[in-house]
Amino acid sequence: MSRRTVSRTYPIDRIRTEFPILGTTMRGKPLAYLDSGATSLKPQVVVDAELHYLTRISANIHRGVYQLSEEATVRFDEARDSVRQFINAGDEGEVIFTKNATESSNIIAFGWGRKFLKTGDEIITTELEHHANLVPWQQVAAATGAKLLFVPLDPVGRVSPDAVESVVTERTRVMAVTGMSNVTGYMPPLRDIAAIARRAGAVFVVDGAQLVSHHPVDVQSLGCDFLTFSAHKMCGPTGVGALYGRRDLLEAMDPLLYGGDMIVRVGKESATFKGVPDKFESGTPNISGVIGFGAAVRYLQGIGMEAIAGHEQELLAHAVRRVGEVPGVAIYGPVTEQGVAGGVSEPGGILSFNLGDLHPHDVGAVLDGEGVAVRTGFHCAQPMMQFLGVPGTVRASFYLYNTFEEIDRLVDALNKTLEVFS
Amino acid sequence: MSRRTVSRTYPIDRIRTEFPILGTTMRGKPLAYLDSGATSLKPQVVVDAELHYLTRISANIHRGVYQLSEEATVRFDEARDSVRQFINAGDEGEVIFTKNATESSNIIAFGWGRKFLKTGDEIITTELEHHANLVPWQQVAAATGAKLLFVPLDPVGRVSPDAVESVVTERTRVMAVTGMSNVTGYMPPLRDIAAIARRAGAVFVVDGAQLVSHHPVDVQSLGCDFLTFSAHKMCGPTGVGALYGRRDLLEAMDPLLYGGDMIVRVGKESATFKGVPDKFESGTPNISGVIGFGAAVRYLQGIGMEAIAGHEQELLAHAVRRVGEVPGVAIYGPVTEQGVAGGVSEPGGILSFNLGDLHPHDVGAVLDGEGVAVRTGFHCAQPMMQFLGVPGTVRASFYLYNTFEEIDRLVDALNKTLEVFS
Amino acid sequence: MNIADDLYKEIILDHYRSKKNRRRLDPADYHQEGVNPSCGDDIELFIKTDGGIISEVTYDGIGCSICTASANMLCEALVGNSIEFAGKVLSRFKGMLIRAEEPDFPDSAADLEAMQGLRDYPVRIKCALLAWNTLDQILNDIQSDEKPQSLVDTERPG
Amino acid sequence: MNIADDLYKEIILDHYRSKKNRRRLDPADYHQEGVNPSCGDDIELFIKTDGGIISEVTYDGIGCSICTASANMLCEALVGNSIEFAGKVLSRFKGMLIRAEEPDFPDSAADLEAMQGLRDYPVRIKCALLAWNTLDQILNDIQSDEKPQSLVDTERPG
Ligand SMILES: Cc1ncc(COP(=O)(O)O)c(C=O)c1O
Ligand SMILES: Cc1ncc(COP(=O)(O)O)c(C=O)c1O
Repeated sequence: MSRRTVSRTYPIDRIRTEFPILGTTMRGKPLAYLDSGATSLKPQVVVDAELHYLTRISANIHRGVYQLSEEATVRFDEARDSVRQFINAGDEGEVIFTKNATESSNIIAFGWGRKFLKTGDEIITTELEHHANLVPWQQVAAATGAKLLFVPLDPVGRVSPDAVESVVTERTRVMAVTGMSNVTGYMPPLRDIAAIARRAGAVFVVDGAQLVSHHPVDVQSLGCDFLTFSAHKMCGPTGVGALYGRRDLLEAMDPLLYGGDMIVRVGKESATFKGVPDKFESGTPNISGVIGFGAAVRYLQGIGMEAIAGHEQELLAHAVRRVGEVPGVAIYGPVTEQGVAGGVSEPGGILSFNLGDLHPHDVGAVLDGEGVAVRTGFHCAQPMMQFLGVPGTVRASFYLYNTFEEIDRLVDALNKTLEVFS
Repeated sequence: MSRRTVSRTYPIDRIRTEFPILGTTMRGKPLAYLDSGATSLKPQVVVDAELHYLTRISANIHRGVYQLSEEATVRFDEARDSVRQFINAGDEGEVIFTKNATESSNIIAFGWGRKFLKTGDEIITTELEHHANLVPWQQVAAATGAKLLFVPLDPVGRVSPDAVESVVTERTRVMAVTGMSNVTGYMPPLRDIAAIARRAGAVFVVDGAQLVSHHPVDVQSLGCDFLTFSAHKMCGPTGVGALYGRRDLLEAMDPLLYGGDMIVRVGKESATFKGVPDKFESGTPNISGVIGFGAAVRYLQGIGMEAIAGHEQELLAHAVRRVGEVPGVAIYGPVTEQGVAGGVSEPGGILSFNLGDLHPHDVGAVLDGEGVAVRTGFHCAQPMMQFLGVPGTVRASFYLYNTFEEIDRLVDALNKTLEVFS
Repeated sequence: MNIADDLYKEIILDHYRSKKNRRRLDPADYHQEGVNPSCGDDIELFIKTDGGIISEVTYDGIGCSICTASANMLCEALVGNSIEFAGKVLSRFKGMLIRAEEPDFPDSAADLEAMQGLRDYPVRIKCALLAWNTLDQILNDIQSDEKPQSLVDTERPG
Repeated sequence: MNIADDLYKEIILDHYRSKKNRRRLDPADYHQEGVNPSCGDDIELFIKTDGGIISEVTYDGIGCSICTASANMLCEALVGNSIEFAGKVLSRFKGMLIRAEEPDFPDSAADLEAMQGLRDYPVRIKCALLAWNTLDQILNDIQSDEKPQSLVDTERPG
C-alpha cells in the first residue's frame, strides 16, 4: 500500500496540466497546495463552464421563453442530473441545490428535525463532526426538547458499531454522522451505522462534505436518508452545495426559504408550494455555479472516484511515513496506530499533526513561506479538538492533483520550521 | 424627458463593448436583451474578477495562514467594503452576504419577525411585492399570530403616503415594501413611508432587488432598517445577494443558518456565536461570487447610478411611446397614466404590457424568434397580477447597456407577432 | 429556422383559435384542474363517460396557444373513444415529446403530430403537456376509483 | 523576502520564548479574557493597579508566537506606567498595524516596532492585536467603572 511512486496508470501529469493554478507560485516558490480539505482547486473545464454561462448565456432560468433562458434552464437541469448520477440518487427530485453543505445540513435540521422531533426524542451524533453537522442539531434539540447523544469514540477517534449500539434507544430518531472526518480523515463504518439506524427506525444523516469529494458514494447502496456536500470541495465553484434526501422525507419537510420559484399559487394571505426539488430552491439560484458543479462531477467521473481515492491513499501512506519521521511530530487519528495499510480500510487523504509545542499557526506560517499551503487551527471541529486535547492542528489534505514530491516539500518545510523556532 | 437619442454624455458605445455577450446572436438575430429585470448581463471586469479567483487564488477565506488564503480573505473583505460604500451603510458589520435577495428577505422575516412578533402585531405590505418579500411574511404571520395588512393601491398600482397611514395602527411592527415593482417599474415614495414607519415605531424593510440595481441608494438618508438585493441583477454573479440591516437590529436577531465560521465556541451541547456580519454567514461563502459582486458595484459606480437611472428613463420614455403605438397593446402601471414625465417622479426602467388577448408566452416566443429577449408570465408577483386582473404580462426591462434601437426592434417584433396570430 | 413557422404551424393556430371544446361541463363525471406553476397556466378538463366510452370532453382555463391548442386537440382526439384509447394516445404523445419517439397516432389524433416541433423548444413542452397530464390524473382516478385531487402540478413531467 | 526573517524576527521570538509574564494573578484588580474565534486563540489579561499606576500585569492562555509575543511585550511595556500611558501605547500600536502609521513608541514599548512586518501578513494582524484588544476592554471598564464582560471577540478590530 505504501509504494513510493504514484501508480503508473494514474494520469497525474495530465491532471496537473488541467488545473491552471498549479503552474503558479506562492511567496516565490512553486505552489504545493495541501489544503483541499478546505476547498479544492478548479480544473479548466469547470472554469470554462462558468465562463461560458457568464459570457454566452447569462440569462435566468425558468419562465424564460427565449433561447438564452432555455439554454440556461437546460444546462441547469443537466447539472442536476449529473450530480444525481454521481451519487446514484433515484430521481432528480432528490437532489436539492443549496449554497453550501452548511445550508444543506440546516435544511435537514430545521426542515425535518425541528418539524418532527419532540421532547425526549434522541439525536445521535459524534465528536468527529464539523460544526455544520452539529450546531444545527444543538439548536433543534434546544428548540424541541430533543436530546443530543454522542457515540463514545475509541482512543484514536474511531466509531465502532458496538459503540453506536450502546447509545441507541427506542427514542432514537436521528443519527447524524460524518462520512469522513475533516480533521483526521477517518471514515466511520457508514454501512454498519445505516443498518443500525434502519433497525432503530431513525433517520440517517451523513455529512458528505469530505466523503463525496474523495470517495465513490452510492446513496442507495449506502442506505443513507440524507447526504450533504459542497461543490467547492470537489473541483466545483464556491457558492453551491447539494442536499440529497429520500423523496418521501423531503416531501414531508418544510422549506427553509420562502419566495419565488417555489410556489404553486400565492394569494395575499397564503401560498401553496411546489414539490421537490423546487420547494427548497427559492429565489434565483447560483446558475453559473450549478453549471460549473455539473462540469466538476463529470470531470471527476471521467477520472474515476476509485482511482482518485486510490491515489490519495498512496499519498497518505507516504505522508504518514515521511511526516512521522520529523522530530517531535504528533499525528492525530487512526493513521498513527497501525499505519495506513493496517486497521483502517479506507482512510481519507487527510493528515492532522502538531510539531512539538509549536502553535499550528506558527508552523503554517513558515510553511507558507516555503510555498506549502496547509490549514491550521480547529477546522470548525472544536469538540474534536477537545477530544484530541489540543487547541488546534496543522492539517495537510490531499486530492487528485497532489504528488509525492509536494509531500516531500512539506517535510522539508517542517524541518525548516524546527530550525526557525529552535 | 422623452428625447429620441441617448444623452450625448452617456458612454453607451463604450459600455456595450464591455459586455461580451452583446456581440452575440440569438436565433440567428443580434441579441436584444430586454430582460435585465430577471438578471443582468455581466461586464468583462466581473468575469475577470471571478476568473482571477478561480484560476489564481482558489483558496478558502478565513483561518488560512498562507498567501492564497490571505489574498482571498483580503479580496472578500474588500468586496464587502465596496458594497457597503455602494449603499452607504455605516459599517461593514451591517452588510451580510447571502445567496440571493430571497435569502436576505428570509433572514429578516425569520431572524427578526419570527423572533419578535406576537399575536395581534401587524405587518404592513403591498400587493406590489415580489413573492420573496411576501411569502416569508405570510409564514411568519401564520407562525406568530401576527396579521398581514395591505396598503390599498390607487387604480394604476401606486402607494400614497395617505394610503399607508390608513393601515397604520399602534400594533404596526413591520412595514415591508418594495423599492421598485418588478412588474411595473413603479417606485413607491420610500422616504415618506420611512417617516411613517419611524413615527409608528415599525421596522422598515425595503426590497431593493430592483431598486438597488437601477437607482442610487443611500440607506442612511433613505432611513430604511433593512434592505435586500441580489448581485445577479446588478452586473454581478449569480449566487450572491446582500442584506443590509441596522446594526442593533442585526445584533438582536437569530441567524437562519448554523455551522462553521459563525461561532465563537462550540461545546458538545451548545455554542456561542460571533457578532455581525459573521453570525449570518455560516459555511464557505460564494467567494468567487462575492469578489465578482465587489467588481460589479465598483463598475456601476464608475459609470454612476445617476447616469444609469437617467439613461433608463430615456429608454423607458421611448418605449412607452413606441410600444404604446402597437395596435391592441395595454400597458400596465403608472406609466400609462400621464406618460413618464408626468406623475411619476422616478420610474424604473420596466414596461409591462399585453398584446390584445394574446397569451404573454406566445408574444415572448415570437419575440425570441426575432432575437428579442423579454420575460413573460407572472413575474413572481401573483398578487400584483390579481390586482391588474391578468394572468401574466410581457415585460421588457432596461439597463445601462440597452439602446433605443433595441426598443425599436421590440416594436417590430410585436408587429410581427400580430401578423403571426392574425 | 424561424420560430413562427416552426412552432406556430397553421394547424396549431387553428386548434388555438377554435373555441369549440372550450366550455365547462356541469355535471361532468370527471373534472380535474392542472397547473404549470412557473408560467401560471391553468387548465380544467371535464369528461363524461358512457360505458367505458368518453362521450363528452371539454376544457376551460388559461394558457398559451400551445397549451390551449393541445387541450383542444385532446378533446377532438378522444371524444367517442374508449378510456383505453385515451391512455394509448396519452402515452404516445408523451413518448413523442419527452422520449423523442417517432409520432404514431391513430387517425382521430393525427393533428398531435404537429406538436413535434416543440422538441426544439424544450421549455415549451410543458405547455403542450398540461392538458395531457391533467388527463393522466383523471385516468388514474378512473382506474383506482378514487376521488380526484383538486389540483395537479404538472411541471416536472416524468 | 522570506517570511521567516520577515515575521519571526529574533526580538519577537525572544518575547515568545520568555515565560516571564505568563502567569495568572489572583486576586487581580482587572481580569479579562479575549478570543479570536476563527483561530481559537484565547488570552487572559490580569492587571493590578495602584493609584492609577499599573503595578502588575500578566497574561495566560493559548496563542501563536505572534499572539503570545505581543502579550508579553504588552506586559513589559505597561508595568509601572499609568493607565493613560497604556491607552497611548494601545492606540499607537493599533495605528501602526491597522492604519499603517509610522511607529512611535515610548522607550519601554520600543520592542513593539518589531511587529511592523505584520502589515504584509494582514490575516496575522489579529494575532498581534488579541492581547491589546483585551486590554482595550479593561481600559474601557476602568473608565466606565463597569463590570467587565466575560469574553471579548476581537476578531474584527475597528
Ligand atoms: C422586486 C424583487 N424582489 C426580490 C427578487 C428576488 O431576487 P432573487 O431571485 O435574486 O432572490 C426579485 C427578482 O426576481 C425582484 O425583482
Ligand atoms: C466534514 C465537513 N462538513 C461540512 C463542511 C461545511 O462545508 P461548507 O463550508 O462548504 O458549507 C465541511 C467543510 O469545511 C466539512 O469538512
